[in-house]
Amino acid sequence: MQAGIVLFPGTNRERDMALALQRATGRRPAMLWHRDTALPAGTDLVVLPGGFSYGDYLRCGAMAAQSPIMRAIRAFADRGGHVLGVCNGFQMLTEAGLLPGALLRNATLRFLSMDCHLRVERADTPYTGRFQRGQVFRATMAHGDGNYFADDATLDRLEGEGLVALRYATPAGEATPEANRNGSARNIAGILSPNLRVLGLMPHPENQVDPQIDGTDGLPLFESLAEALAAA
Amino acid sequence: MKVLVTVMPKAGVLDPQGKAIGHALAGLGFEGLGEVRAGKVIELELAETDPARARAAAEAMARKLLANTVIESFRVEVA
Amino acid sequence: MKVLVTVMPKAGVLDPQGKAIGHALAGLGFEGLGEVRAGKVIELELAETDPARARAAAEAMARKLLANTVIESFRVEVA
Amino acid sequence: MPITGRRPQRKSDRVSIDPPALTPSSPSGATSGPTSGRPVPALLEADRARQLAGEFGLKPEEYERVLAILGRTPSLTELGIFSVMWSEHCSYKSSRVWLRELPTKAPWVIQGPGENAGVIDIGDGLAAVFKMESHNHPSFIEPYQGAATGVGGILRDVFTMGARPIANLNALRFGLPDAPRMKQVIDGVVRGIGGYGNCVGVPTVGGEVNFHPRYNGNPLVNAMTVGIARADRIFTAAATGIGNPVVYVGSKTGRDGIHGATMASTEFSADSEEKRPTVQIGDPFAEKLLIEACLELMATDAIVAIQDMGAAGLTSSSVEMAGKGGMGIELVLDHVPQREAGMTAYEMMLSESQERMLMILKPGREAVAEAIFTKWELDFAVIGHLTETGRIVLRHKGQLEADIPLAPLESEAPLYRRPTAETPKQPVLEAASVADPMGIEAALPALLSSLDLCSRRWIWDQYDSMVGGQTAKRPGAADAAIVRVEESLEQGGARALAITTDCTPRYCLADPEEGGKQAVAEAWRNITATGGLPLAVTDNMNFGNPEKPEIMGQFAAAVRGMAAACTALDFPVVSGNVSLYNETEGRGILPTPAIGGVGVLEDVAQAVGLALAPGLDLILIGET
Ligand SMILES: Nc1ncnc2c1ncn2[C@@H]1O[C@H](COP(=O)(O)OP(=O)(O)O)[C@@H](O)[C@H]1O
Repeated sequence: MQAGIVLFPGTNRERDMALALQRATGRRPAMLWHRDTALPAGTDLVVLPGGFSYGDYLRCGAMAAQSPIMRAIRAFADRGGHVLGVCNGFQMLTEAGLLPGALLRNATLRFLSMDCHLRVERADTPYTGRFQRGQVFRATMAHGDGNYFADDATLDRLEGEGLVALRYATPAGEATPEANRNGSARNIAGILSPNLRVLGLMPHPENQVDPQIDGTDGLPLFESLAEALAAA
Repeated sequence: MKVLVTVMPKAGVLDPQGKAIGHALAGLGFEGLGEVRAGKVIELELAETDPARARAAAEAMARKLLANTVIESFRVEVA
Repeated sequence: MKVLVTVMPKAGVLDPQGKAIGHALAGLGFEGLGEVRAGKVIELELAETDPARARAAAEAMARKLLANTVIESFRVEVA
Repeated sequence: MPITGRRPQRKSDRVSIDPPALTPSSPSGATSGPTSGRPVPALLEADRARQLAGEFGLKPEEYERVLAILGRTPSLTELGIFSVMWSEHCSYKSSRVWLRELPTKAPWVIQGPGENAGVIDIGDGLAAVFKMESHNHPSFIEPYQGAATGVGGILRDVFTMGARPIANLNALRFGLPDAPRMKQVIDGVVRGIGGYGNCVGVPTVGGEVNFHPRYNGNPLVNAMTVGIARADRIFTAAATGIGNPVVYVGSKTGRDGIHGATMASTEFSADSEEKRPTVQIGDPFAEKLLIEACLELMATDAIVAIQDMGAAGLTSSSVEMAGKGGMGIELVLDHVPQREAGMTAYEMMLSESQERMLMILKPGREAVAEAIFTKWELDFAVIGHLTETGRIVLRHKGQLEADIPLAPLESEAPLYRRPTAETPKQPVLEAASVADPMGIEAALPALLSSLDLCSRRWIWDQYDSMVGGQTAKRPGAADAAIVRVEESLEQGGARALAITTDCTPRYCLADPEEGGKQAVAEAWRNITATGGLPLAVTDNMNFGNPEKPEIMGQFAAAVRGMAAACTALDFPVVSGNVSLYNETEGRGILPTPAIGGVGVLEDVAQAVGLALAPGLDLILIGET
């Protein structure tokens, strides 16, 4: 698998993401620059990592979504490429129109830095193959604007087409309001594109990939990708 | 010339900030308060001197970047 | 009645958000752009029907909560 | 940033103490013209200069020294430079004689006090670079921005030295939540620390909070940053090389915080509301770009010296860099990137705009450096060069604005051994002689729910403690935060730092010497308890008005206690900060010598946390 992590001004979780990908694939991902107009030949995964691109000014991810490289990423996605957007990267994907909806200010109006639990809604995607459907894993969230919003028609379509990848849940797997700290519509933590190759999610599975640091709960997501893309 | 772009959450879109402000104002004892909505305003200084063209430019900026029409609506005023 | 409170960074006070927006708009190819300032607008629905009293109430709210007068200035418009 | 200044930069501290030992070379009072035939800037009128000197915080005898050094009346810009450099904040004039008592050496100390931050060897060819700094007064005036810019300032102190910041901590003291404005202050400070640290992507991994009515009008916001550099790639501030370009990078200069530095050294009073417009606004986005750009440039060999622009930005950075290198410096202020039209030389030299750095480059490396800063969308400007004159010379719009000899600006800086009055010793009570007031069953919940002991989760839930992917023990998980060193991982190791901040102000009030000892010992214990080897500390001395003998007595005793503990524990002080005049309406805060401790673990897997696993034995060590 050949992954590229895109650096925008203000990106700050690129090193976390590189460590996670390296751990899962044994290979160091390439670092790409927001002004690049093309992806390196052979790229099969583009990652939009977390951070505060452009300071999160105006709207999170809005300015990054207009970067030169986003054009190349859109074309890559149209060709069936895999794109993973985490936190600020998820915000960019919605701002760029690659995923529907938007991420509003957390309902608490505060930055939320804490563990959450995610329920895997389907296991037959490139990102979740190593999980079981309904499995719950722990992840860290760290965001001020993670409150997923879409109109009801869009939400119904997402649900109907099985494009909700992850939901905030209790450790026992119940998608309760208490488990949904940022106030996301229908507890949605991550959604997929119709071809299941673009995933956007708010929490940071890349922070749980190392037993010495904070456990390996998030590692299966990256291992799933490595497996899916090795097979591809 | 100066142009103001005001960006508000669309009707039907959750506005947690507006709600919190309303709550806080009521807590401070302000009465007779209905709905409170919180939005953004962006003040642009444009070299353009023709009001119609300045408005058109600001509208293009709003559509392209300043507002996210999934969740927000905007209006432009030429000062 | 509806009252708008617009809160802007005071003149001379650094506006990192406005700066970043200006930068991004220029990067998108918009030309003839001078200074960009970013502020907030709060739309209040008041039970008050007298414009002068509505304005006075909104001004009190702005001073008390809506604006941080250390770094921001505000203006009130009765719609 | 630093509203309380940096460590003394002196090579040797001469003690000349008040009254000044200097004889003015010109009669004071009368306007004196140039004495040496050098061109002179537009001078202030004599009476006006004296009056302004007072308004800028210079004592009459200090102003006499200014006249003696210049041999004439100063220009406005010159007076501004003297008042800033000789403020408590920048000159440490009240604290310096005491701080010398602290032990600062150990075989693992690479850089002790005197630079932007302290540096210790942590093995594997790596160094930890760290410092703590206060932003107390600004955080009371505008809590969010005050705290945020405090974090920004301490980050710059650390990456200035070539280190990538890997952890932030803080030490906070608030008044009682019901005191006027205090909830707003608590909320704003916590948001501000998070807002800045989260955005720059440096995890906030620990800290401490106390509440006491003596902080009602003067909360304390002390921020600490720890960074990692290669031990053989530490950057310092001493400027060398006649003719070398002086380069300004970062954000533009505005009229932010004009005279904030001198303001911080003046006791707070009811009119502090009026001083509000001096508040600076932080731009963590610009700081993040600055970190990346500086580290990228530091990986080349273009830089001779570098210093961040803190309080009194351009003044203190240019004066200190040239002074440390024994050079002269000449700046053309027209080249300074400016945010606002019509700024004067005085305003530019005293501006506290944030996210700016000053560098000396090797000749011919301007283009390399400019390309990096342009890539990161930051301002870059050559604003002057080094000279052999030993003077700072400023020009603006074709006019000479200042011409000051640097050596006396430093060597004649005021230094006070202020009178001290010791805190009377409290009687030692026999534990058995104190009756149990409520019984253990009632006492336990009362203690656990008290402000000083209850959970701090509300605070740390707003701080990103995981960004970087190296935080092995986050807030609440261990007695000290544990952060693995990524550079060690890259070398196949798993070295980690144990980091903590500690102080118990009520102990320091009762007995400042024992309180000083205790703060150091607690930091040492917290590191030890995680399995770390304690290596060195930074400190932040927060005290009241030093002109009061009982306050100066607290200060001297706390230093004595800290020195004793640091010596006994082989735990040297490598950096620190002093914040005095923490009073409101004449009433001082509790003496608060906050300690930031750093230790090392050879393997992060050894780290011990607080969580107890079933089946383990509990063992109590030490006398109860
Ligand atoms: N201001 C703060 N910011 C971040 N973490 C904090 C802060 N205050 C306290 N903490 C964290 O809360 C936990 C408990 O704090 P404290 O009661 O001071 O611990 P201790 O007494 O063990 O040093 C520690 O992990 C500490 O790092």
